[in-house]
Amino acid sequence: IAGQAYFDRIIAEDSRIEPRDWMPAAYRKTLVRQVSQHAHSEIIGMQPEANWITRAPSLKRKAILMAKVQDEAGHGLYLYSAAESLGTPRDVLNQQLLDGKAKYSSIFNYPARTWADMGAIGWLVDGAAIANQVPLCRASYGPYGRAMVRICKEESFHQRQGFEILLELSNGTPAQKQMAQDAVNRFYAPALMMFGPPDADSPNSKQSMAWNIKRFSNDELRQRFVGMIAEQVKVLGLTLPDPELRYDEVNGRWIHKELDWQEFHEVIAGRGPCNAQRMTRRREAHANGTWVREAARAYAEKQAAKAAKNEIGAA
Amino acid sequence: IAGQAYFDRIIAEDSRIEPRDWMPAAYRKTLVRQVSQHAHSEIIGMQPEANWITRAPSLKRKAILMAKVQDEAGHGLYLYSAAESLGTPRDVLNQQLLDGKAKYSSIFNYPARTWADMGAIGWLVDGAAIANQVPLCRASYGPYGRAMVRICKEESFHQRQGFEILLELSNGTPAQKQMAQDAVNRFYAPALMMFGPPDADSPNSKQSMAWNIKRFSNDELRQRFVGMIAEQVKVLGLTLPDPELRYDEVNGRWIHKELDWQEFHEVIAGRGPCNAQRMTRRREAHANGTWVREAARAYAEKQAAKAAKNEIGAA
Amino acid sequence: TEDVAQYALRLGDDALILAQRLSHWISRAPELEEDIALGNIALDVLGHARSFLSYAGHAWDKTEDDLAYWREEDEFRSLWIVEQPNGDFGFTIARQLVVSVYQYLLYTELLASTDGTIAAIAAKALKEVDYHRDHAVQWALRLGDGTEESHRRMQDALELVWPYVDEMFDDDALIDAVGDAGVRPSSLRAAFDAQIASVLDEATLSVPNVPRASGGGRRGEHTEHLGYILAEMQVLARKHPGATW
Amino acid sequence: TEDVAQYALRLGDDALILAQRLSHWISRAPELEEDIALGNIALDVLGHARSFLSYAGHAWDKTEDDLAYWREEDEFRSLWIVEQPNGDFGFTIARQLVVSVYQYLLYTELLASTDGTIAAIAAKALKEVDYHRDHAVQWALRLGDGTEESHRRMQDALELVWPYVDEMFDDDALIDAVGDAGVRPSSLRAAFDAQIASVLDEATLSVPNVPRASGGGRRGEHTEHLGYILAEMQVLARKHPGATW
Repeated sequence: IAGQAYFDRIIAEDSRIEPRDWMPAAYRKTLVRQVSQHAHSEIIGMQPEANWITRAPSLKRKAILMAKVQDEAGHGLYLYSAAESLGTPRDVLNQQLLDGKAKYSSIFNYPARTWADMGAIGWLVDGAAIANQVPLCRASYGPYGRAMVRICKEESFHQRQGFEILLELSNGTPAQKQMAQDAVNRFYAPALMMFGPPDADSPNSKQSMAWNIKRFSNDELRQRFVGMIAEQVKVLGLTLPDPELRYDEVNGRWIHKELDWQEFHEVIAGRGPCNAQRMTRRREAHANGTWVREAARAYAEKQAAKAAKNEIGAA
Repeated sequence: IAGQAYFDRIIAEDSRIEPRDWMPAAYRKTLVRQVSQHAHSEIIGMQPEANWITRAPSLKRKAILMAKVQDEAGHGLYLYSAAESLGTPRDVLNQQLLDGKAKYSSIFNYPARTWADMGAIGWLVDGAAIANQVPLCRASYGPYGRAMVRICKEESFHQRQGFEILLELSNGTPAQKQMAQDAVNRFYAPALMMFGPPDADSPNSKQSMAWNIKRFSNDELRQRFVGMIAEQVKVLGLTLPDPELRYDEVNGRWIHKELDWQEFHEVIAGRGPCNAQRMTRRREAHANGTWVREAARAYAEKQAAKAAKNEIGAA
Repeated sequence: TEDVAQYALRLGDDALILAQRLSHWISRAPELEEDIALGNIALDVLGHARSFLSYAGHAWDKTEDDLAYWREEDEFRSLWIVEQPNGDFGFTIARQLVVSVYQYLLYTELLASTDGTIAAIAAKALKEVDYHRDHAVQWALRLGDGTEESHRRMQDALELVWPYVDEMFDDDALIDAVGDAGVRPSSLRAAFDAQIASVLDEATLSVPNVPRASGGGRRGEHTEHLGYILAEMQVLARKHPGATW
Repeated sequence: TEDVAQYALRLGDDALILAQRLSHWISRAPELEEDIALGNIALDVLGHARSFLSYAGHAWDKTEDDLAYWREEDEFRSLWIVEQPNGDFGFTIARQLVVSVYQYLLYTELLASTDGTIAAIAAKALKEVDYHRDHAVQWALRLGDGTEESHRRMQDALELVWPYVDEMFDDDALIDAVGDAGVRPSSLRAAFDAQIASVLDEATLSVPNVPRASGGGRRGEHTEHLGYILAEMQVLARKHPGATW
């Protein structure tokens, strides 16, 4: 058997589709979009954190932050590879990003204004990413699922580091503690919005779930995340900027404040704080690197030509 | 009468040579070299001071410093005009600077390491420049002498501002006073060397004096300058880094320590602290501005063509 | 009053940060005349900053230097546009075009401010800003209608500046509070658009159509650039607390 | 001993300032692989800095952070070459080529240091520097023998780096004082020249012939760049004296 029937059986068995397997065009398209958006997010996501490398307040923190940002570049690489295995080359995907045709996670359009944001991004943003991504380790597309396994391992490390930064600040001077609280205040709602709109407004989710790409709904994931941080924030000695937050024992779910979905859509539409800045930086880096990439290509061609000539000479 | 005889008479009368007058080729060449070196010095001399504009410790000082650096650009302009009146266009002179074929005053190859250097440069470097330049106001070449009049007026203003910076620091906190003393220590000898090598080693001076370009010998000017700063340093409450410095009543001259002429020649040969940095900055600014200058030229040509066409249309 | 002081602080911070950015061109401009011109403009703008900050400081018994050197990032009230890095000469001109046309309109209206000091500062600044505007317009024409490269660069520069234009015209509660001592930014928009459209049209350039950045400078929420600007600007003053210079 | 501590301080400062410069490339490199590679190198070099500075600090009861964040410009002992701005990718590669070949030779000799800690730090660093050197060499070849533009840029970059090469090999009194705990810089010159000549030759580039900059980093006399580097690096730590992070 082959084609649709095989694909359907794999999905029904909750097994994995591999690059050479037949797959529906819509499945492929959905995956390319999702995986490349994820890759772009890793790349753009380097910027807010890179913003504090040169100013990190201790050498140890500087080293940890550098390693983290570098990991994100690595995640970008794995994910582009997974996307390439679906037939779209990396430079095409990259061009989509540069042209503003591809999205990346909106959270990276918020600025990292203080050092405490390195903590809040690690704890809340990476935390939300993990909540999103752990189920993706079982995504039906093999290369994506396997990339996620590796990424999740590193992300949870990053989340712990973010938590530690906040803990240190919270136990530090009053100014440090206030810096930490301010960062949590700014990143709480945007982190909750990382799971996407409420289920009722998320029409594409159903198909993704049927294909075993997505495993839980946006609201289910958000619930899980809120529950987790509601506990952890106590250990930090900080508060979440959400006076309505409580666990509803009757319905077995967390009640949190209404999120500002208008802001969410504004940021997605390009009108966030840093959209322009992030894209400008990415385009500049790409443009400044053009001559370097061209040189590498020309050199590789010359070397290949030499090698070929030597082979002919030897034959 | 014309030619050499006229020239000789003007020099003998201590009157002025003007651009359209006949002059010996060697006179012209000497002047172009001297005036353009002087212009280049103003341009390169902007760099050490521009280095502190963004970090000036008060807004008033920031404004004064900006105005000063801008004045230097203005001096560059007058001097290039004077040199152009001798028949060498500014872009040729500028190219000589960029190619490393033209010199500029060696003093600007020393770094401005601290804010107090803004004081020391004003007091000592501008002070030495004034001592050099006041007699040049009577230089036999008219445009040069007139440019000097204007420049000297502004320079003496700059010198007073430098003096004030040092005075404020000297009367400030111990750290400020030490910063001031350190700057004076670093700029004292280089400032004394601005007058050039001892008379015995300065063979070109004689001809310049015969042509009424130079009026006093290097050592005469240096004497005058040392005498001046030896008095002023007392008002500052600082010391000059020269334990041997004293006035020799018998010979009526100042005795100062032996200057390190080897260092002087090293710096002139390009091996000073900032020679490479100064030239790199100048070349970068020029290269980065190429497209702008080309645009201005293209626009001017288009406008001229339009004007010409309108004239023809009207005719 | 407190409100007027806060209003003066905004205008002072805009000018201070812009002066800081512009002053970096001195000794780096495309030609000597521009070292002088940009230096002049930076110096003028710094002068406006000092006037506005001194006036604002009266309300809190603070000097211009207290305000410039001893506030933290989130205490600055400058617009995002003035924080943007200089980029190439084209970007600086694009930013200057936008800011000087804006300031020209703003200061013109402020001549009628019910606050005498604000009106006086605006009157003095206006003459200078008129020159700044002319300088930017002339360069926009040269770059827009110069070479192919300059046209492309200038259009690119406009696209990069434009996300920061809308914030300049945002009204807020302070604007309501100062009333006729100040000017409602939104009221300047139509004249701004008209002037800019006319210049860009003559320069064979087009008004960009790109999304705005959210903004927030008036609330003390800044782009990631301001921290670097202040670190550099304040480093020396802060090493010597209590010193005079 | 004090001398060995001063010696370790030099090596630590070289590494710290270089790491600071290199880290700026992260998220700005010509391709993703280079974000990673330059990030890796910066991280390695920062690690070396921490080892050397921690060791130096023992002598004065200071931590690596005391030394990194609480010294003034004239207390730093780094070479001028590591302070130079990144420039374009070609300049960064040229600087990396010079510094990593130098450090490779230096750390190789330091394996035989009579100071056990210095020898141990060198041993660990050497493996990493070997990779840094290889990275720089590979890029020098690609850029030198790539396109016309890259050849020109790489040769230009070498000319810009070269004034700062000689200082690396200057001996001084401290070198005499540390004796066999350290390495006489001048003794590394011949091997350095040979390695560089061979790489540049293969890369179709030539060794520049330009005057040296005087230097003075080992005496605490720095170029005008270091002040800016430190202002940025230290700004946050200094706003919170006594805080831990």
